[in-house]
Amino acid sequence: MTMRFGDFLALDNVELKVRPGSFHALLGENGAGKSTLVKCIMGYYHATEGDILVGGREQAIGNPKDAHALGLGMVYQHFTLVPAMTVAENLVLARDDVPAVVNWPKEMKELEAFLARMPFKVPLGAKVSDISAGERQKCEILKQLYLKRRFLILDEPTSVLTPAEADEVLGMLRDMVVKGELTILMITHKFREVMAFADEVTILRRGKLAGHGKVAELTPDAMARTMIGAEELTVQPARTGEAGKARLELAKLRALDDAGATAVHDVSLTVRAGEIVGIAGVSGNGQRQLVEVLAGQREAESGEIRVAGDPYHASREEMRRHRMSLLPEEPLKNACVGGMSVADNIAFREFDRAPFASGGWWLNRGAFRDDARKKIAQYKIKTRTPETPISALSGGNVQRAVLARELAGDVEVLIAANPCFGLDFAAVAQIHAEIMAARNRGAAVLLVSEDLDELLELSDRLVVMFHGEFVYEARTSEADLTVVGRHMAGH
Amino acid sequence: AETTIGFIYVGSRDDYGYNQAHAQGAAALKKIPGLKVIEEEKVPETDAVEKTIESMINLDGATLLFPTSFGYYNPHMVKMANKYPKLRFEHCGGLWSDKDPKNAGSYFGYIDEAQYISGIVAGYTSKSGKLGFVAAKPIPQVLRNINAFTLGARLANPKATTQVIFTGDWSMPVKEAEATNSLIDQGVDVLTCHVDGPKTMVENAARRGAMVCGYHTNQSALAPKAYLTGAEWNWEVLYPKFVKMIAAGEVIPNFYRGGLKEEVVKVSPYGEAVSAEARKHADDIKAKLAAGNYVIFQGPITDNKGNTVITAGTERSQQDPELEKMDYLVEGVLGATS
Amino acid sequence: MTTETADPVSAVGAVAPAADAGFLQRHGATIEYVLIPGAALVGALALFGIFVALFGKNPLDLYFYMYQGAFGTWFSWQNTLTRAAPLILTALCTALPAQLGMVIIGGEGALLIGALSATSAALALQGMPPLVIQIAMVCAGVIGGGLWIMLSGALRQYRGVNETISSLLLVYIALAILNHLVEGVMRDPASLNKPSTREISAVNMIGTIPGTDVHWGLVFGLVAAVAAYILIYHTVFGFAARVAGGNIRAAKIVGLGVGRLILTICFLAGGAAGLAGMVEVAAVQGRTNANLAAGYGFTGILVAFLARQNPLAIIPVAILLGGISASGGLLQRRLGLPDASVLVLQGIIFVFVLASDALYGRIGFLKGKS
Amino acid sequence: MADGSIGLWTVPLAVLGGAIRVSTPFLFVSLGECITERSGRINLGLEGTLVMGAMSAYGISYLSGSPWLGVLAAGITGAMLGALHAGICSLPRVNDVAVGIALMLFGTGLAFYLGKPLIEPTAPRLPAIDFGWWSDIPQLRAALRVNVLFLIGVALAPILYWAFRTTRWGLLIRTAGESSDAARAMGHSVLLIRLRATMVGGFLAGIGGSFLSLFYPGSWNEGLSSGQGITAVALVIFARWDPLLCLWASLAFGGAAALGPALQSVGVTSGYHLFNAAPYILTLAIMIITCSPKRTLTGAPAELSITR
Ligand SMILES: Nc1ncnc2c1ncn2[C@@H]1O[C@H](COP(=O)(O)OP(=O)(O)OP(=O)(O)O)[C@@H](O)[C@H]1O
Ligand SMILES: Nc1ncnc2c1ncn2[C@@H]1O[C@H](COP(=O)(O)OP(=O)(O)OP(=O)(O)O)[C@@H](O)[C@H]1O
Ligand SMILES: [Mg+2]
Ligand SMILES: [Mg+2]
Repeated sequence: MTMRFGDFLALDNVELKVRPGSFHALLGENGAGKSTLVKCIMGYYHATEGDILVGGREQAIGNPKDAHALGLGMVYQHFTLVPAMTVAENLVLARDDVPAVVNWPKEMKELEAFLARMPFKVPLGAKVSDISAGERQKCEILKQLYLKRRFLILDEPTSVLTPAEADEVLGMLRDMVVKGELTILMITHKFREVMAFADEVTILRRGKLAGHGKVAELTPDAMARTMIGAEELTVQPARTGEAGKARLELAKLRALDDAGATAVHDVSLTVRAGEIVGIAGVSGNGQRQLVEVLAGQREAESGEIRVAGDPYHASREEMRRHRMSLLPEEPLKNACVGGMSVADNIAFREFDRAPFASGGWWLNRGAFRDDARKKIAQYKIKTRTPETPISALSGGNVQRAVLARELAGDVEVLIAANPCFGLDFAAVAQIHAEIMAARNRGAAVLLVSEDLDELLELSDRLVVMFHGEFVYEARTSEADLTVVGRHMAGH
Repeated sequence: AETTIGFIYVGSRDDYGYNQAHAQGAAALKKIPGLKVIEEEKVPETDAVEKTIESMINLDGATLLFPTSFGYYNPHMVKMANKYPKLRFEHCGGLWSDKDPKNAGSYFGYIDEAQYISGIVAGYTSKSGKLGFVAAKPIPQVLRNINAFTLGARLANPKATTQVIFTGDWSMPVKEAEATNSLIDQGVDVLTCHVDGPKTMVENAARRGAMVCGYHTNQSALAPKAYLTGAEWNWEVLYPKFVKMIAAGEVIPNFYRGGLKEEVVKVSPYGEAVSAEARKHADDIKAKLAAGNYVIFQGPITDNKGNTVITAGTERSQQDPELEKMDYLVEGVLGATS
Repeated sequence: MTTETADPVSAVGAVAPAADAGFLQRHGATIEYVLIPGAALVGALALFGIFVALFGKNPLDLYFYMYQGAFGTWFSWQNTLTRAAPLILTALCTALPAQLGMVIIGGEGALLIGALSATSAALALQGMPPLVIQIAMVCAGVIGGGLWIMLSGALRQYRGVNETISSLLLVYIALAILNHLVEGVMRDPASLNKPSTREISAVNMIGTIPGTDVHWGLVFGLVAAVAAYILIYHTVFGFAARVAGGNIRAAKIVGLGVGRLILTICFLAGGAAGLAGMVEVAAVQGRTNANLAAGYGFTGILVAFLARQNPLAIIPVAILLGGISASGGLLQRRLGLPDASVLVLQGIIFVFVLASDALYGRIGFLKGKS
Repeated sequence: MADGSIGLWTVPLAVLGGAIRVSTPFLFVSLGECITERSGRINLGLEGTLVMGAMSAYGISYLSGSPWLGVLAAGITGAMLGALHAGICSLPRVNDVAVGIALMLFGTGLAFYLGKPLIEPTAPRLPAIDFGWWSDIPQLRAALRVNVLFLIGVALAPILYWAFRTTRWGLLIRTAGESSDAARAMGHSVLLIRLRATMVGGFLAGIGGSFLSLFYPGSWNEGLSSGQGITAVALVIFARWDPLLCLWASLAFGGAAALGPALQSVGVTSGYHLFNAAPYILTLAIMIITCSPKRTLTGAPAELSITR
């Protein structure tokens, strides 16, 4: 199969074979072409060249409906649930035979019966926008099972799940595969999952088939090498130095969510210089609102934030004075202007000062370009030119561009939220290294993440957030995983 | 060579109202050989009208211009008349004064005479003695019509009152319809109006069983049963007259006014609901007006706040410039000027 | 730590496009900006020609008269430019907030309030030297119009009220206020059949550009449009505005004062429309009355959208529209087309030009060989 | 009251009557626009559609003698304008707000152009149903003379409310409006859904126009709409995309529009311009009170360009 986007070759003569009744993993670095490949299978894209064989027979798949008819189903990398609709509405709507008038009492009864057979539950009546990311992911998978798909494609299904949740979901799917009810093709960046659940693996690199084989015969190291080729991984520096003075203090901070309900309940916390404090929690427990308050995207209802002892209201002047950096989740949505160039986006923090601005008001275009060239090289941002709109970059490279902007100077306070969401391990290694380096240089780091492994690896201190409150706190070295997990689940 | 005459309308020339009346006048000119009539509609009362005038002059060679909307006069038309002193400008409704250029003139019709006749007919026909008037804005031309209508009605029925509602602008069909309904809800049973297109008022009033007097043009076809009479313009007569005067080398007075006598305005034929008594009285007054020996605004007249506006013994005949500045509503009108 | 050694992939990615790709490719974007709207215009005129042919008129006459009425003579040019002048200013009232992602359609209201303020200033200062009064009128017009649209901005920022609706509602409210004042306390008793304020008196009028019949409003418009362009694309303020307009969350995360940006931009936008109102008073009407509500504010919205909210592109688009309305009169007179035909033509042109947006980046020969 | 006058009662009665008489075009346009916007597109051109509907309804009613044919013609004209809007907007990178403004011009211009010969003639009007037979107050009876279109509009609001929840059609429209990615992943064509939604929206707006020319004020002229279409589009945002709220908003707006004339008729004359602006002031005031910067506009379709 070959796929071109304009003059860019996204897939170059790739071959993929999934045996019936197997659990197949598809690996590759960011932008390797994994999503493109499966989207071609589903008829979402039309391959430039190549054929799809289903059950040995060649099939023309013109659109996702054709694929559905063949029993193919896909859980996309980005959610395809409708946020403003209820879970039940989403499930029914996904069917190919939605009745012209939906008989809700009857449908609800059937859905409940279906759910009773499933190993995990989702609240049928709740709006999708009100449930956690983990529940949404479960919902996506349930949707495919509800539609009775026999061949399931999962694009990074576990990136929003806690390890325990991931094990639960994948374990259940694995059981169905073993029973012969299902065939699965899963895209993931996590070797742990590949080793634990997959039978076979195919690896892509820059649009080409880099290798395939049986998981039992491979090691993570071998797979990683196939994925990235000769590229060097960034080495994470060792943890050095001790925590210093209190840098970032939250006192009885309260914030509302978009619907007007309290999302953050009077939380208090201190982060010291040279310390990483990790905030763990299942998504939807107020972490996002907390980060938004710190980022100035949301107003606090009450309470106080102090940075280095001064009250802080997220003004540009304060951010500058305290050398604050923010790495929000979903950087394209939260920290970039998609239509503006990479160079412009990299200059957001400094554009109103020399050398970007002459006399404090006239923009100096040359300075934008020079600075961007430098940072693009330093942070290995893959972009055609500095003038390319940042929305044309892949997610990982957008993340890198934000990193280049936020970590360019000395950092005293760093707030990061799910900074590695959806990134491949090379990118993850780079970001982890940058965060650790910032800490070692004496920055106070607040790391909010749904990935417990990441928190355990990076943070000095761990706080668990549940229903808008901090319910548990411990030094990471002394934290008991089962206790942490219990608090995350609210017990 | 043929003379080119330019007509400029503020609204659409087939609005079945004010502008259409002028367009009919222009159409009468088109029939006269040797004349070329050019028209432009929906010209706003801004410098757009200056440009339209200049364009007619420069690109079409117009030598006589009829800007027909009041708001064209000052500063726009005055400016153009100063700029093109050799051409003739005839403006409808303006108040030419000695300070204005000599090649400009303003003409208008005393349509209040026709409204007065409408008022007499309305006064006889109304059972409740309550008349209604849907008006656009409280400006002298409109107030004069309201007052004349009311004075006429009070000749027939001294207790008659006229309730007036201002809609705020010249063409607001929904407001006009609402005003009509509100008036009828108040017990009004004969209505007239002064807005650009009377069709809305006429039809809605007739639907609710009220009687109507028309305005601008003859609307009897819209409501044959309910249409009593109406005040109409008669530009078809005036415009050819002007052109003939110019052709004959006569001078058109800069300040030209005329009423029933000069045939600038006319009264619609009476509808079937008009009683013989009403016809007789109305015809009688009409004849006097046409003969030029009747004065509508004859003291003593008090306004509806009780102030005397025309003292006893004072006769304000039609040409009296005081009437062009009217800012009161006479006794018997329910409503206020602001 | 990141390694400084140049990565082969990123090095290739960062390098400028290979070699010289030829004139067409280098200037492709610029050519497109002229070619595509131009083609759309031609297409629209062709369709309109068919439309009038259906009603028995000769399309060739149509094109000739349109050209003659809009650009055929020096007089026609002046006619066109006079009509374009207020449109440039009112278009800025939509184009500036658009940089912040706001859709403001209330320029007409700001124009009215600007006119009212400018008139009030002139009347209050009667007797002062004309220059003082004129400057005061400019300031009052800008401030009045500016505050009016700023109200929409503030409602959006502090109350979350959609600015499109509020600015539209404010047009009707401004008109009611104007009528109320002009027929009430501010009425000149001598204004009789056209209720108006007192005149600002002839000496205080700003007159026309020497050698032409076009009033100074055109120069105000040109200066304002160029200034707006520079402000948006070459200053720190404009950059901040574009960031906030592109993604408000990104603007907040880098600490930009979004509220201040919104209020300032709305003020400038309303100020431009208010200036248009001031010009209407000081160069055309000499007083305030309901004639000022001639729809310039609404036409300005079209100009802004056609110009794709680019302050510089507003200038040619406004001239084009001025030309269409200037030639509309000739079409009525020579071809007997009703005034509505100009509306039809404008509608067709807009539809074509907007639909042609889809062509950007897709014209074969401009993309070179690849 | 022997003289048949009802004094101050005129005001509430006029507001009631106004709510019934004046609200219908607002109701149809806002319900139509509600459907269009729920599918993720905004059609500001409904002002043009309304005027075009009014003109074509009047013309067809006049020519055929049947007002109902006129209503149908208005709907079809509206649907065609809707299809035009949707067709242009389905091209990449085309801005729907701008196309709407262009079609507002185009529709209005075409209606004025074609409607010239229709200003003078009288076309057969839509009949009214007398709901006031039980009363002997003529004013009340007049206020309760209700047109069928109004009743259809009133019924349509809850039907739409129900349809958005329980029909495939409604659910698909909402999906397209909330997440075009999701709709596409389900194998639906978002463009097609929006095309249909915009056509239905145009159809309803056209019918709203037919009410203007065939019932109230009941004749064709160029000032007929004077901004009602665009105001109705604004009402949809005001009503938070909820058909039931659209109904209440339209009724309130219609009632408020009757306030100015009614107050004058009972002698409240000063500041009539301000009273005439009551609907706009009222709408703005309600928005200021009910909006909050802290909450996003609840109910706003996520794909809608204007509220994003
Ligand atoms: N719509 C598109 N237009 C142009 N190029 C595209 C498009 N979609 C994908 N590509 C190109 O194809 C490459 C492969 O993208 P794809 O999304 O398949 O990567 P991936 O392997 O799924 O990465 P990830 O691990 O981040 O999910 C991208 O790097 C990009 O350059
Ligand atoms: N509108 C577009 N124009 C050109 N290229 C695009 C466009 N949209 C996406 N792409 C390409 O698609 C890729 C983005 O795909 P996507 O966001 O799925 O990233 P990805 O492959 O998943 O990578 P990552 O793992 O880094 O997120 C980019 O590399 C970019 O080149
Ligand atoms: Mg992917
Ligand atoms: Mg990705």
